[in-house]
Amino acid sequence: MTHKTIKVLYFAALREALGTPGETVELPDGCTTLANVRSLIAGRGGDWDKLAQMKNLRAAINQRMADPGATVADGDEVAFFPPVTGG
Amino acid sequence: MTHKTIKVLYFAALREALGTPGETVELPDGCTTLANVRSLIAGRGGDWDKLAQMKNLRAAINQRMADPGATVADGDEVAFFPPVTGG
Amino acid sequence: MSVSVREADFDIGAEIDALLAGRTDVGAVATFTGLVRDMNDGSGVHAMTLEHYPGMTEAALEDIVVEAKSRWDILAVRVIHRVGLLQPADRIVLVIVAGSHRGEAFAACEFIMDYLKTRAPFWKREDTPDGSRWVDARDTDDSAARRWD
Amino acid sequence: MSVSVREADFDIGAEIDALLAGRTDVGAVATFTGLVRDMNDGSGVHAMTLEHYPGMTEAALEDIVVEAKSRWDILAVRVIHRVGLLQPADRIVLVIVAGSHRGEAFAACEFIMDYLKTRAPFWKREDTPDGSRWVDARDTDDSAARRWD
Repeated sequence: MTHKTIKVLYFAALREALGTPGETVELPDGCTTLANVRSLIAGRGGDWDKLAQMKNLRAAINQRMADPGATVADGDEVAFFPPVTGG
Repeated sequence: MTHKTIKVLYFAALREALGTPGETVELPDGCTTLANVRSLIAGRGGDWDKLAQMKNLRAAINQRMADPGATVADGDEVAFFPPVTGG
Repeated sequence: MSVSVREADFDIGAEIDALLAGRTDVGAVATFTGLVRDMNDGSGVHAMTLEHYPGMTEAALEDIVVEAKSRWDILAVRVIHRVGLLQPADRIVLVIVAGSHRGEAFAACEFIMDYLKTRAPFWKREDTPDGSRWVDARDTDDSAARRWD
Repeated sequence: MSVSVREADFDIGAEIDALLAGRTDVGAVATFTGLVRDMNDGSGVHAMTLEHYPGMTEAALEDIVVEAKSRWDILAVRVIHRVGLLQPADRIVLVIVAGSHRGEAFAACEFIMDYLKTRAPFWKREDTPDGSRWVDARDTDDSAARRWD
């Protein structure tokens, strides 16, 4: 079977901590939820661990807010970011 | 003793019903409250009785909302009017 | 002068700018504008005349602003109420409240409108196809004002 | 288009006029404007940069407007949120709600601001005498948004 490929975006303090606004990520078998994706990326170690450490992390799939258990599909746009502070 | 003289104003539907925007009224002894003044004027009969008949009548003394039991003093400006409908 | 009662129309943007001029401590501005609707209580409204009690209207509005400032931590208030002959879509009343934060600004603005509706001596007479009629006070306005007691 | 995310400033009076153009059924207009304050959390603020998630911001604001229209009987809504570099006293956000009556207009306007504060992907970074810092989300914003659940 072919692996799923997703786009991952980072914003605000998280973008600064990770040093990049985003990347393309290939998901191994079994990496099916937002929580799985977060662990996968944080597991690279170094600065990437900040993704695991950030409190109150928020996430979106295809530009809609999503919970950690939400399913990630091939071609999805996933975003991780701190709590929002607009208005 | 001298009698008290007050200015009395009428507004909106009450002004139309009474046919006048206001008048000067001399108060007999014992006519000391807003309720007394209302009864005094309504007691003239004819159209003046509308002052007694109007439901939810509101009143002010010297341009401040006042209750029926409020005391009226010589030289006061008293006003009677329907519930307000601004805004 | 935070309160005006007058025949002339107002410019909402210009009034906000004047209230905020030179300030950098305002984080929140809530406004309310009341307009003449072409329908009320099931009848078409061609025009409206606003009668008032000169002198008492200004005093009543100033009392309401003082009360709002005592209840909420707000920085500046402006109230304008028009009188005289108005047409549908004409502006009737403007309330602007500036504060540090939005909660206080919203609450004070709504409070001022609720109290104005039940305590400021204005009366509306509408011209409809069936003739001229005085607008009845609404029970909902009384209950809205009582929320703040 | 009821929702805009952009760098350019807005003219509150012109936006209200555009929203009401040709209408005679609007009796109540509630607005909220958020501004950059020169102080926050005890520090002076020289400037602020608003970052956002392009595409999602518009979608999130449109969802909030749809939700407001489903909850209250309102006639028209306009939301503008600025991004980029802003100075103290600059306008950040504008919400306009037009309705037949004031209760719905006030409630929907406050609802939109409360939801925007917790659901629309904007982030503020402030420049202070101690350097640049990301603004922390406020617990009071979360509790304000939960009032509507």
